[in-house]
Amino acid sequence: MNGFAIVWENRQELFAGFLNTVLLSISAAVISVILGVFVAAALMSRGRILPRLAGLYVDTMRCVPFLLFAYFIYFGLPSAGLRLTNWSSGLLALTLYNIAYMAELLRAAWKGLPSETIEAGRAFGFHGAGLIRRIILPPVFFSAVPMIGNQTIQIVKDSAFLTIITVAELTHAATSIQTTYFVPFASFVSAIFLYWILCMTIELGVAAVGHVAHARR
Amino acid sequence: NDLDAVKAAGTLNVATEDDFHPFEFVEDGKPTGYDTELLALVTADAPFKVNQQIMPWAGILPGVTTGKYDMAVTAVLVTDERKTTLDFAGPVAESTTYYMTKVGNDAIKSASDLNGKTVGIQAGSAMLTQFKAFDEKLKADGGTGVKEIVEYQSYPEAYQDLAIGRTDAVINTQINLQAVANEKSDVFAVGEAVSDPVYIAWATAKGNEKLVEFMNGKLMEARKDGKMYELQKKWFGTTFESMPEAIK
Amino acid sequence: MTWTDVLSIVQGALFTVSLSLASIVLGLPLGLGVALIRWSRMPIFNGLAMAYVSIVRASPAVTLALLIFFALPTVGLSLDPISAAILTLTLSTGAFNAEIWRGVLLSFPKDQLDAAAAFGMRRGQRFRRIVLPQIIHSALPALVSEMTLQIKSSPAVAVIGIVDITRAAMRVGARTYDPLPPFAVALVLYSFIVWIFVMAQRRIERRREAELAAAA
Amino acid sequence: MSPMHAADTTSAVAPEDAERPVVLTAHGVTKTFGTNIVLDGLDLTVRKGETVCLLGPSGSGKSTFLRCLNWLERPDSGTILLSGERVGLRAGGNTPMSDRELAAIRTRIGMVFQHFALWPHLTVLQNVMEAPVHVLKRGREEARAEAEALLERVGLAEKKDQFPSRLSGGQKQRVGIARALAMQPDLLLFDEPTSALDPELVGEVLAVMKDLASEGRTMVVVTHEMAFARDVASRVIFLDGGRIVESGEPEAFFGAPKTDRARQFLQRYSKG
Amino acid sequence: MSPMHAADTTSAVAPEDAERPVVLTAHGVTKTFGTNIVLDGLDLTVRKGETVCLLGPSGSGKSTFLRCLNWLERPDSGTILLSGERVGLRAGGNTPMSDRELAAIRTRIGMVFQHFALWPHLTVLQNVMEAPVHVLKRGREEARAEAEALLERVGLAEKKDQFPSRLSGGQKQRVGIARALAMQPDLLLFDEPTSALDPELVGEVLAVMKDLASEGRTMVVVTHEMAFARDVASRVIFLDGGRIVESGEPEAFFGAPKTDRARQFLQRYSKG
Ligand SMILES: Nc1ncnc2c1ncn2[C@@H]1O[C@H](COP(=O)(O)OP(=O)(O)OP(=O)(O)O)[C@@H](O)[C@H]1O
Ligand SMILES: Nc1ncnc2c1ncn2[C@@H]1O[C@H](COP(=O)(O)OP(=O)(O)OP(=O)(O)O)[C@@H](O)[C@H]1O
Ligand SMILES: [Mg+2]
Ligand SMILES: [Mg+2]
Ligand SMILES: O=S(=O)([O-])[O-]
Repeated sequence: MNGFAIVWENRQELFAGFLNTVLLSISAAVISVILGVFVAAALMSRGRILPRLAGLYVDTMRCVPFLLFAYFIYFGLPSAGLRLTNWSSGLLALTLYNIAYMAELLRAAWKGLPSETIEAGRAFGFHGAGLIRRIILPPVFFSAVPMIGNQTIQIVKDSAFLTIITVAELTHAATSIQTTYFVPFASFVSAIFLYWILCMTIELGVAAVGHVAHARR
Repeated sequence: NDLDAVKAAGTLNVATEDDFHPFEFVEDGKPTGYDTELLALVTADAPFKVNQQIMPWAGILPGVTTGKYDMAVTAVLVTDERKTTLDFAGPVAESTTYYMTKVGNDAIKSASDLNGKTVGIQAGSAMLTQFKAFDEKLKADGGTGVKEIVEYQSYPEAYQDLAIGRTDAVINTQINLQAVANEKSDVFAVGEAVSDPVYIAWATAKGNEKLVEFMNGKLMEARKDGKMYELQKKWFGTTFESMPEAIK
Repeated sequence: MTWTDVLSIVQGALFTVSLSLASIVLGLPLGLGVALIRWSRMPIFNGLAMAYVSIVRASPAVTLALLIFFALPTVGLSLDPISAAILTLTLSTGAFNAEIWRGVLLSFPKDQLDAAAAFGMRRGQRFRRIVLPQIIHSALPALVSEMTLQIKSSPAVAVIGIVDITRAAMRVGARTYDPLPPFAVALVLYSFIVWIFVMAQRRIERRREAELAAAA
Repeated sequence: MSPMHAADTTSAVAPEDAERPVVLTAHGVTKTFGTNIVLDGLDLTVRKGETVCLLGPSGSGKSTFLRCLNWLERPDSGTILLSGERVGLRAGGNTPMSDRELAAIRTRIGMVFQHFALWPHLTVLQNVMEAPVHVLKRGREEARAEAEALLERVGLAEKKDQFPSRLSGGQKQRVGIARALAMQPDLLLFDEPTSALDPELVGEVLAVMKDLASEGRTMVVVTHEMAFARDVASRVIFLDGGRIVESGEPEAFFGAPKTDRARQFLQRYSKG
Repeated sequence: MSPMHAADTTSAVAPEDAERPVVLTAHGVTKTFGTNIVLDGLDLTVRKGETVCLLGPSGSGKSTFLRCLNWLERPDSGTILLSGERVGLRAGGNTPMSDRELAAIRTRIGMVFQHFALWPHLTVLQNVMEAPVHVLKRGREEARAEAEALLERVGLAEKKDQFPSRLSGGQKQRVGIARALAMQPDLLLFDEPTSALDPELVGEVLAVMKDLASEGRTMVVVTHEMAFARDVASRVIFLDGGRIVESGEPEAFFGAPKTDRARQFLQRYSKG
């Protein structure tokens, strides 16, 4: 039988995997951007200890390979008494790992913000969290959106590694179909196609936000 | 002409998995295990050299179906689905699918106790297909069926999860499970069969009749002079002497 | 886990490092070339470059490796595992590099280019003498980030039979039925390799900052 | 009134003005960057309704001084009082104010920036409403009505829903002024509000500023626009090398500068 | 001489000048961005030794026109001739020049930019030597000697090994001028060379430009410096909405502008 026909027969498994990939990567992206803001704020803060601690976290994550990181979250944490399902371990690993990358790129955008914009905020009586939330973050977001999109694509690809901890995402589904029926190419080409659709959607989203941002630059 | 091509090239390209203990695995950087030693045995006086590529299971299938490798010299379980896309040489082992639990798990005393339990199996494997059939049987017998089947890319992770307690049982061939349980007798214990016996054989892409024929001959020789059974004894602790001559 | 096991993982590390280095060295100019094609908007090539970047960025490296190693022979290009692995990693990192180079090219000050054109420099000269010496510095942080990600994604090529760090560790785990210790060793090795790159970046940045401070 | 007043070298105001309440007092303000002494003990008193223009060559410390007044730059020593209250340091001791205290006192000092420093993610109207609503916690509707009135006043009512990037420099700066006025501050600070503008657009901003001066706002203006200083300032202060070299009424300063340095400076501007 | 000369509306030069060779001819230059007609059929003839000043309100097309002269902007129609040779299009037909041909003709037109556009990775001396050595292929030593002489001339000999970031705006622009002179061009183009400078630094750049004018260089200068135009221009051209509205000798233009638009424009500049 034609490989693609077999894949089509098993489309439900493939779509279920795709749905998992979408859910995992989008929630990981959203959560890591939100928490990345806090880490970026810590990186930019004036204290002695806080920025170093945050920097240590960011550089550690940048040095650790995601596959092994996910492995340790899933298999290592239980020995420390914390047991999570495969799905929540996967999400936790993706999130913890990408908070660091998001924080680093938000920091770059933050540093690139004209100091006068922030100063104007201070001069008008903004301070602390209000200053960050109302004056700093919106333009930081607008300028960081392309990089956030880029990193979200990386998250999508990292999510493929979660197959090792049994998360039934897209690569998992494709592998499962290929080894059951011996149709490697049809199943991988189908997977790439679905990945590509997801990445294109992300790129289009970035372009749309970029459009909004353009009016304000 | 497939065999002729191999002879003309002077090399038989085979692919062998690297983490399926005791059938095939890597020790000190060298491939070893039952299939590897059997391959060396049957090709000792062959009219070609053997080029053995060691790689993960996920890479072997594409390699064989595209003809990059002439044969998968690795433990492939023979199933009906696979027979439609692959040809098999004569059987090299017999396998029955079993479950394995943690030592002292009193909740699972027999195969029917798997009702309502969580089990781990390799994704896309023949064992998975067999176990799904077994699950249907459990339900047909009035049980609830298993609670969940967790699919792993490879078995080390499945054993790890069993040890941690995320799953109640792992499903695999008896040979594999026995090897694990021997190695870690304080952790794991092999339970009962959950399938009828099936054969394990080396696979080629469709259209390699002559190569299959050649291998069948060599394998039969190894059975006749008892060398194959010696290897089975060495690696599995048992022998399979009533296997057919060829896979039909 | 024995010392021989540790040694086998270290051997895997040598593979990881050499494959990564090879693809980094090849991927930098590849990405730059693709970015230049897009920058100069060469009619047909621009579309091809866009398709390459879009599709390869979306493909998990494992899948890409399988396609290159097993599908290319059907069109008559048969590669050994090492070449296929280098090609896979190069194509993949090249696509990401192309976006990075394109980003810095787009933000290159237009009036400097105008000045170069007004002084009679031809296209190649403008790029070589004016643009390149400057964008190398602005692209560095993103390029190094990409290098770290690409080193870390190199386990993907194990699927075509390359024994890198991760695969070596898995083999040990498969034999001993105790994967955590070899994985811990692997984690340390990876972190060390990537750390060298991150540190090198920080060093270059600091040196450059000092230079700029001296010149400002 | 502060006891330092007697030492104030810049209080040569006309007699009738001496009655007006003092809005701002700066005393002995010094600031060093590395080894570079940028402000060298500056004193300044500004009374309600005055427009004080700070002039001086590039690098003389004008911006730094202005930024010290609302503590955007922290002086090394010296005191700043806004209507008698300490800015930056807590009353009595030398403990620095907390972020919150500093923010509270800054709401009473409006500032207009050289490069506008509008918030790019907000529309013109939102820029003007932002601080009144989110800092002063005024009601949104009340703040909107006031913001619209102010935009009307600077001639930008019909631009209120545009983003700053769509405006010309002159329009941006008028928004910057409306934004500062919306805080109803006791004192307005301007740092070269027209020097980033195309020559043609300078006029529209200066016109608004003249208007503010004539309605009796208290303003400190750093500027290179000599004609504006001559016409509008109630007092001119000439800085050089971080010190006040000369100060006085504009007629006197421009007509017959007392110091060589000021004369030289004014000459450079007249040729060109 | 080109046959279009007869149609040139801007050739009202003094009789004795009519003898001098024509360096630049622009004829019927039009340029549209989207639906915006930015240049609407401009003609210009510049003779050797002339200093032509282009004036006009913001957005009137001055920069666009200047950039069309060396084909940095490609006009939609019209011809540009440099000493009788076509710029941008091949002689005869309408085929665009190749990169190489364009580069060759551009070496004969020097350009000075509003924001300096120095190459920041090169030192001052290297900035000046870059194009002579790598474009004109002059010998390195010869180019260095000439570059040093030029830097001496603009008063920057002792800054030659600094990077541009270390210089003030006025110094940067003088390097920009030296860089243009190093090509020994037939024609020099200036686009608002002083408008990005602090008021104090404008003088030093204008002084160098006056010098160039008086030694008989051929220059086209876009500027907002009315005093400079009045003193130095041999001819003033006033653009508005992409058309030449008025042109003539500076005394006439500044003394008694003929058109309302020019009068209005000059008025805006004279008030503060
Ligand atoms: N953050 C800083 N770090 C180091 N030096 C600084 C800093 N800010 C200003 N300076 C220096 O302080 C001096 C005064 O600067 P300031 O900006 O106050 O001058 P200014 O009178 O406003 O000049 P201009 O007219 O050019 O704006 C200058 O020598 C400047 O280089
Ligand atoms: N690349 C471009 N794309 C679209 N419109 C442009 C472009 N360059 C210039 N314009 C438009 O062309 C018109 C003329 O611009 P130009 O820069 O030539 O004016 P100018 O006379 O030099 O003004 P200024 O004094 O502000 O420099 C303006 O309306 C401008 O918005
Ligand atoms: Mg200043
Ligand atoms: Mg212009
Ligand atoms: O059957 S395949 O083409 O997918 O190998």
